[in-house]
Amino acid sequence: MHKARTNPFNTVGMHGALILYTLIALFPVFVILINSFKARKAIFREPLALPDSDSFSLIGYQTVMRQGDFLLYFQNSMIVTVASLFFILLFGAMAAFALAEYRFKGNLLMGLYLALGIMIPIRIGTVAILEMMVATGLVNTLWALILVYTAQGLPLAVFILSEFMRQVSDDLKNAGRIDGLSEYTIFFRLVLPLVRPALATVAVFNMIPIWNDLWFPLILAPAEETKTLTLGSQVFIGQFVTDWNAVLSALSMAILPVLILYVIFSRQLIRGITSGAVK
Amino acid sequence: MSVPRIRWHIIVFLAPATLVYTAVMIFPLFNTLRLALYSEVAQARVFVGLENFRTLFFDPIWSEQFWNALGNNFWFFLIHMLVQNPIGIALAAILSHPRLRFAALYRSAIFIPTILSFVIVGFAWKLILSPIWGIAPSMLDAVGLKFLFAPWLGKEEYALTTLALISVWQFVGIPMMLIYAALLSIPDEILEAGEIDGITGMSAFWKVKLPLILPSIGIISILTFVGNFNAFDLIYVAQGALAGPDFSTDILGTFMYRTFFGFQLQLGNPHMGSAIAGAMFAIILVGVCIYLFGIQTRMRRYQL
Amino acid sequence: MTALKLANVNKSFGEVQVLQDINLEVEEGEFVVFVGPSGCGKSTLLRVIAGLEDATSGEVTIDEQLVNRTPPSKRGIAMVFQTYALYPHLNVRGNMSLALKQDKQPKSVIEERVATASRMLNLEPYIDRYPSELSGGQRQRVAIGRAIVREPKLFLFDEPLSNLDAALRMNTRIEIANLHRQLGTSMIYVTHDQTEAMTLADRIVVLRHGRVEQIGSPMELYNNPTNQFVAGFLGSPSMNFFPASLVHAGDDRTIGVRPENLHLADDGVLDAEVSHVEQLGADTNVVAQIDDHQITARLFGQHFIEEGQNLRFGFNSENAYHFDSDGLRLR
Amino acid sequence: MTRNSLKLALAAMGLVAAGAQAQDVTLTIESWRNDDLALWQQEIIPAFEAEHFGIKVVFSPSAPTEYNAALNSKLDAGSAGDIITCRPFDASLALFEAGHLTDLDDMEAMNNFSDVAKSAWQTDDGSATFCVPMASVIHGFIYNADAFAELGIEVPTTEAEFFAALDTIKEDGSYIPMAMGTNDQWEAATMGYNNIGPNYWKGEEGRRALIAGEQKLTDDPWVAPYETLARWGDYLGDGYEAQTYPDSQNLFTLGRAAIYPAGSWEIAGFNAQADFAMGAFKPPVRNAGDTCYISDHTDIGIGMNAATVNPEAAKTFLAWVGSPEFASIFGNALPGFFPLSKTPVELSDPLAKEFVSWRGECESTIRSTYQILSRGTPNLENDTWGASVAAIKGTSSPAELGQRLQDGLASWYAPQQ
Repeated sequence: MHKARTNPFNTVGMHGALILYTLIALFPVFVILINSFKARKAIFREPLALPDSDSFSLIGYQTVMRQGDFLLYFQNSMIVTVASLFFILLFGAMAAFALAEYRFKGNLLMGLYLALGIMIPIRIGTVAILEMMVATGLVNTLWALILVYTAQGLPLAVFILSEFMRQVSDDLKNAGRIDGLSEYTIFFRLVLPLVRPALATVAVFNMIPIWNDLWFPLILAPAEETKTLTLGSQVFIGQFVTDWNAVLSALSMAILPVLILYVIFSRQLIRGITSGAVK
Repeated sequence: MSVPRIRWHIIVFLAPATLVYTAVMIFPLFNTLRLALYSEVAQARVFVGLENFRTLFFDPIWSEQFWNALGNNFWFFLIHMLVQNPIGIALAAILSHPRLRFAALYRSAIFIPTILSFVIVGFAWKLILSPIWGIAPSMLDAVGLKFLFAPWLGKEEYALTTLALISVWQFVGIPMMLIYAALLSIPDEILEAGEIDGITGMSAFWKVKLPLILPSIGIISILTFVGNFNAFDLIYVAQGALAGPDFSTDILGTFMYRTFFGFQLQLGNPHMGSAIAGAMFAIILVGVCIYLFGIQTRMRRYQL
Repeated sequence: MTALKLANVNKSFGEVQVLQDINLEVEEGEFVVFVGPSGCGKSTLLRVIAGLEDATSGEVTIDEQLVNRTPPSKRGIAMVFQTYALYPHLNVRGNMSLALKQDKQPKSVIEERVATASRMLNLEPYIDRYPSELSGGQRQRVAIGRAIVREPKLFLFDEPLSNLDAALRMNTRIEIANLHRQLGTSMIYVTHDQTEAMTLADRIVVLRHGRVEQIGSPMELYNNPTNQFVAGFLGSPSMNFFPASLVHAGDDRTIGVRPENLHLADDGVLDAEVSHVEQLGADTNVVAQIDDHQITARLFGQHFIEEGQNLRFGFNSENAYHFDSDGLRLR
Repeated sequence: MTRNSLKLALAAMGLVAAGAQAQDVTLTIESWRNDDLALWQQEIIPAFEAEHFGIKVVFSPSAPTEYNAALNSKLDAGSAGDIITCRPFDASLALFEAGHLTDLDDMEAMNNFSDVAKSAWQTDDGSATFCVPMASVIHGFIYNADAFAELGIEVPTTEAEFFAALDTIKEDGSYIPMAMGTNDQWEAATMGYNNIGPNYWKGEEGRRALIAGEQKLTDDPWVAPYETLARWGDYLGDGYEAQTYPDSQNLFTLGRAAIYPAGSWEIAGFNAQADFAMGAFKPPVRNAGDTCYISDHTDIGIGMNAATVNPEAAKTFLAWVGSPEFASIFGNALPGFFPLSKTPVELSDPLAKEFVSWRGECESTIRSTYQILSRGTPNLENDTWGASVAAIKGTSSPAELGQRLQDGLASWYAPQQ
């Protein structure tokens, strides 16, 4: 019965196209990873060869580990990313719920206001942000970064989440109201669990720029104790000397954690993105 | 007549997001954009109205750079629209095939570039395309196409297109995921109805699926637009703030950064920088409005 | 004792006026059905009663208490939703007991009420299942059970049967009727299905464009509609309307005759060409054309009539209703 | 997670607070020299702290490309470090004029430096000096000595010899004659135009004449270097248009190129990475017997954040940076960065010695665009980058380039109008 509908030629064609694109997608990552394990000469002699007993070298990783406290940098990045995501999701979902659920004066205006931030690069507000952080004593604390990333992530989060919140059954929320649940309980107990996939989508979209950002760590929290991993690895892309072993190793080390975070969220992401289908 | 009561919970729900967003984003942004109306004369800030914008648009020194950057920006956007989105749609169409095996695997692999940082992307592609390191030339050589190779990132005529394609490579996962979701949300009954009417394979895609996912394509287009006109990092990482060769890869983002913060011996000029940022904001706002009021409202949405 | 009183209730969303000047009293133990085409405001009215929407103006009184400012959970009502709205993360027991827990009822009371309700609704075997593990009919019964345990003064049903298939719909309809008899509580039931309205209601409220068209017992409305809309809305197949000029030249009124009141008569005033015949076994529905007017006749028993045949129909004048050009009944 | 970061935040604030109250004063240095991080941490700071109890120093560099933007933002907001590493000329002058840097004229250590050395960090009228000069860099060419020996090439001293050597290398084919790319643009200007240019415009004489408006960028001394640069394109590696700065460094240190147009700052890195013998030659003169000119560019200074809460400690540190002791540590730890102190420093690195020896043979000057001329819009330095690239690629003729630069400069610089 399936035979009548699937053309074997098509199947081969589809897999062919996908495999081709997958190769294109992964190739550069592959190049970086294999070369991070090679000695300097081998990187240049045979960039595409896998490291063998001759060319294998951990010198890059050793340099990186020696140069800074990468475990601390990693911890800082982790704290900043996870805390920012937490606040983006919590605050964003709350605001999205208010916009999606309640009819009130200025609802539309509020929605537009919250979306404005998507249109201007936050970088140009740097000086004002920095002044504020200095005034509040938050400079060189991870809080400064968490606040900025939270603000930066909110517009898209509100935008996406309110779309999803509208899909949550009105009857369910009303049933809760009639059963005496407060608006807060309805939000936290009924609605949030149902939009979990959407939360994952927002998390993935926001996680990447936060983890990878170089600018705000540099400006707001450049102290050794608060350095993030991306800022830490920037040390190796220097002005006059470029230690490629170290650069490649640092980049490889920076890829892994995002990859892991992505894997954690990705099941939910797919469900989130596709849940429009089930309603 | 009942006086409407204050619904405190709405305020509670909105307050945290609004406060953080207003304090850390809107306030600093507008505080900066305000600078566009001032100029610095002898260490003092002087209100000059729209003078900076006049300079930006009409003084040849500035306007040449501005129009160049704007033109490049449109080309950058066009490539994304013509390459990124069709590829994303095509991949999604294949992935959404109901009996495809390993779909999850492909999907994750293709999404991986999207999660990489610009530093990694810029670095990796510069290595691969480098005529010195020789990955791209030797790979072309292997298939007998060596003559096609050129130092793409270094040639005025190719550099911007090359960078746009790298950016496409990085972000193709986003349209793919969104379209994939839209395709999955088309009920099977509709496709089966088509099948019975003899609409299968490619024609099913063109005649049934595509019209139904048009709203998603619209959203992707506007996200691409906003993203592209705010783009900065990839070009900065790959070509530096001067967006070489000879400003051929200069887009509004790099132009703004260079002007606002200064570069090398060029001192930062927050006033002109803010003027450029203001112009960028206006362009994006106009684009978004055209979409919202011109296209989105006219686009037919089908109840699925 | 009145269970519910609505006085001059108005509701508008921005410019759009959804409910206009609604007045209604529901007696203790009465079963009232709101009926009307979609968009007539019947669901909104129910939600105003429940407190899910605030009335723009007017008074809502439940059990002699003015409840305009009372949150839904304190109004002494329970509601059954069209989509059941079961909490997906709670099992059947949890769904039924949540409201009581929220109300800080003692454990023993909660257990007893849940047990009674589940016995009543034959839900005992499923008490530990989650909504996703239940069939549509079972979910509907859980939704009703969730309403029962609260022992409300007023039950509200929002099109509770429209997601069920035909057979189940009839069964559940009977169950609801039984439930009403057992509990003796006032119920308000919203539907667009006139059969449900006729079979369940003590009184029917017909709504159109946010206004009450007529209130009365099913038979009152059936026999004595105040206007053409109500006359056409109740009864199936619905009432035939044709210009009186077909009967008396120069008469500009509209005549309405129910299908069962049309009979075959050689001297009948209506000369029509049969376009379609429905054999139902006990009855035969004949659809026929008079010029561009279509009429339906319901004939008792089995008749063998061919399409294309010309027939003459007659009716007794006491069975004819007359309406003016605004649709108002002329007596 | 949140609690953790709260703790960290408190700890970080605690550190700041402790710095302000406790007897130990902590000085933070802002710098773009992140390559030197290890050097500061392991040699310079310990040497200072050993002599000065109660002052702790933290070297906190950022990436060179972001340094100006990051520093300016931090200074404006008041969160910058106590000690500021100074770019030469206008970038630092702007900071001084905005009140971010302290006038250091009254510091005794300033007497250890010549007027030329100080000129990079002075107001135009020389009335205030705001950074202690740290180092200069010298331009020239580094070559692969093994390759030269193998091909039998003599070290060139004139342009004719220089191009003859390049031709020999090219004919042989086993080495890329010269390692330079135009992708990053600045090498073409810094290691190209400003490397060979002083021989054309006679160093300081031409540079000052340009500032005074007596010469124009369309004059032969300023256009001719572009004509020479235009000949370089033939000797650069395949696809040099996309070759980046690190690419060039790697090409040379891996032994694939014979000549590297250089600045002395490369020495430390090249010593570590190349496994062949290297030599250096100064920019070849146009005709044998001509006076030679070199670019001995004042590159790094160090100054004090006017807003520092520890001015005394900061001045103590700056005085130490101005001392011969520091010059000796710094010069030897970073061969290729030549201390500007009047007291000569004994250098041990042979390449560095070679570079510094040219000071005795040739007239020194600094890069032509750095003083005053890059103050306006369009920026002459940035334009020179583009022009040098265009010259090498041959996309514009030298005369056109000169005209374009002159027009740009004249548009805002009164003496040239």
